[in-house]
Amino acid sequence: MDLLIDISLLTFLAVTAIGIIRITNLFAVIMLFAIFSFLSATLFMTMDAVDVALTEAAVGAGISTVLMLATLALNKDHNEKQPDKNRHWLPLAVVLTTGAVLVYGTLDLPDFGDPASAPQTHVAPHYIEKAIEETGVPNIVTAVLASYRGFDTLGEVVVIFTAGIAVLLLLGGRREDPLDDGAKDKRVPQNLVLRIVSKIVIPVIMLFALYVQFHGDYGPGGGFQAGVIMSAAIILYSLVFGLGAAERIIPKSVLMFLTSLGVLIFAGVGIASLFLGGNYLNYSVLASSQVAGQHIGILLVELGVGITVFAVMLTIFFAFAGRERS
Amino acid sequence: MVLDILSWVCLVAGGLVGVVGAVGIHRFPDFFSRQHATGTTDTLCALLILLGLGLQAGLSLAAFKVALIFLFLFITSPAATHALASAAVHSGLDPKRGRTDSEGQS
Amino acid sequence: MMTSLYGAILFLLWLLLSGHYDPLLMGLGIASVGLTVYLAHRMDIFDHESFPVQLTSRLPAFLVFILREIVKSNIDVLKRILSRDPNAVSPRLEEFPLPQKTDLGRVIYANAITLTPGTVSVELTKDSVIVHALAKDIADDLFTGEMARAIPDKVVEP
Amino acid sequence: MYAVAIVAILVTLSLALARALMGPTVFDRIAAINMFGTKTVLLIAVFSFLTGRLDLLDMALVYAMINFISVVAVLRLFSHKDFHSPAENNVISVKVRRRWF
Repeated sequence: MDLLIDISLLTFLAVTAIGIIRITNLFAVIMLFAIFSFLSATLFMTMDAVDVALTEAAVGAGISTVLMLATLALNKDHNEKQPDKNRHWLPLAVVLTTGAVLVYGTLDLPDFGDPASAPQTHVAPHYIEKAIEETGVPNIVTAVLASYRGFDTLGEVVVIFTAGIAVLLLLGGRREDPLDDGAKDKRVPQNLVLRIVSKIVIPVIMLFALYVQFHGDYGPGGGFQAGVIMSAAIILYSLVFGLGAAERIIPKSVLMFLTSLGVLIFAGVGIASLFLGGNYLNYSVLASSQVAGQHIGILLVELGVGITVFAVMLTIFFAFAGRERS
Repeated sequence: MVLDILSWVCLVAGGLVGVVGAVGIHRFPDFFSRQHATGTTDTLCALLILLGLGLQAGLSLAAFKVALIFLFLFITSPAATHALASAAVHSGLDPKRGRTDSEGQS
Repeated sequence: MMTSLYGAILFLLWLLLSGHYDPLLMGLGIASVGLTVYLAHRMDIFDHESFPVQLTSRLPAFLVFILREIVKSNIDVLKRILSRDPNAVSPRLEEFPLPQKTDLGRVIYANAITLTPGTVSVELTKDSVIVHALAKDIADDLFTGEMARAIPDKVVEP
Repeated sequence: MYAVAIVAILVTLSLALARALMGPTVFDRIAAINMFGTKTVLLIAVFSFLTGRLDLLDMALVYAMINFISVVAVLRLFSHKDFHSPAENNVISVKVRRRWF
């Protein structure tokens, strides 16, 4: 059964990729990208990488789609372009060579799930055998991400933080005050159905995001996914009620504060563990027992990740969607 | 046992409805009529399959989550379909008219 | 009053999602519900439309009605998909009166139209709904107003 | 029996994907892709019961949410061309037959 699902999904994936190349309508292409993400996420799921699958679904199909659409909105030219009839042999040669090199590179990779391969024999057995005992967290992915490799994750959060800052520097510049259209926002939007359905659905999505945030210890999820889903809820609100309305809910200053707050919480937990006599980001010293300390540490660190991811995703969306068309 | 049989029936019927609906999006003549096949057979297909799963889950949190998924689809799917049809009409896409529609358009 | 009821329902949702009932997660649940309600208030999406308490009494009867309609019309559309008769499908766009006075009532009506295959609500105006119907007899069925009568304003107003 | 449901959903997915690739209008594609999304939700739900990993149901929920949001996003952009303000009410130009009680 798994084999059948894998083969079908991979076929769909390939067909979708060909479709993305062939179709000239950019809206349709973006939607196909979303399908591509859904398919990859489902493939991750069949390979038991549920946390990755959740991230791919939320980021790839959700935020990326919205951001690509926002980019499309910035461009005046929505017309479909006929594909260039000239054959470009040089790019084709480059692509084929690179592809061949990459495929050649994969020959040296260990087989999927090979128990003798390097990653499986180094620290992984320790994580798998000891994670629950040492951290008290049933979801090993969360234990590895937030505790064992906490420093790496801190780096990732800083990367996201930097991305947010960079987008703000490049796109966040001056523009018309969104509060100007405040009066306009009060009018009933054209699509009554979407408005009322969104009203019902948005709080549920927000609560679900918080559920994902705090249950990363037990099931798929955690700060990254929660932050993205939460920002998706706000994005849905801004899609239906207007950008100005959404920016009034969460003003820019608050977003900037949250962006830094998340990183500060993460780094702060590390510093707290230093002061309590442990290594940086060794949560065991945070409470009387090791497991309790780990639990608190992971919870706080995940919260930091969630806050930063949420704030940066929204910052990027506001920066893209708020631009005047040039 | 009865529940098992009922749930299998639901799953198979749901799958069948889904496939026929998907055939519909190829047999119907234009976008608007295809909407009837996509957006809407979706609901019965989802209803039957999720009902089948719910019967398997019994009274548990999993059953609740299945119900929540259904509720979510039940609320959002018609909204998406409606919005799509509305956007299509506003962009000037004219629906194909049937032969028996000749008795006067005002 | 309504806020606390809304919060209670969201908390119930949390409990059913969570499945972990230790004090820590319950506490986090209460905090999450608090944050959600706060944000919903800020968004101004928290009112009788997003949280229709007033629906409760007539809702079950309506749900039974709509489920029956969904099954019935689904079978009808499935038959039309498989039918070889060229007249099985003769789409049309028609405008029907919209008897509901409240926005929520209109949306429920529009969604009910969309949910039952064969008809898709395309546009809501002040007092009418434009419907795309798959065939003439389906449109005639809608014209009898059975569906519209099933969703009177009484469903949505206390 | 889960297998039967999964095969049926896979067939449905392939038909929907075909429609998404064939078009002809962009709305056909979006509708087909929306259908693809909802059917993926069902696929994951059935898969989670097949493998007994019920935590996958959370994923199905996320899919349902994201699917809705991306469809709203694409429609929103399609009808207004930018994200700035709520929609203007423009008049539809197609012919509609009016019927009154």
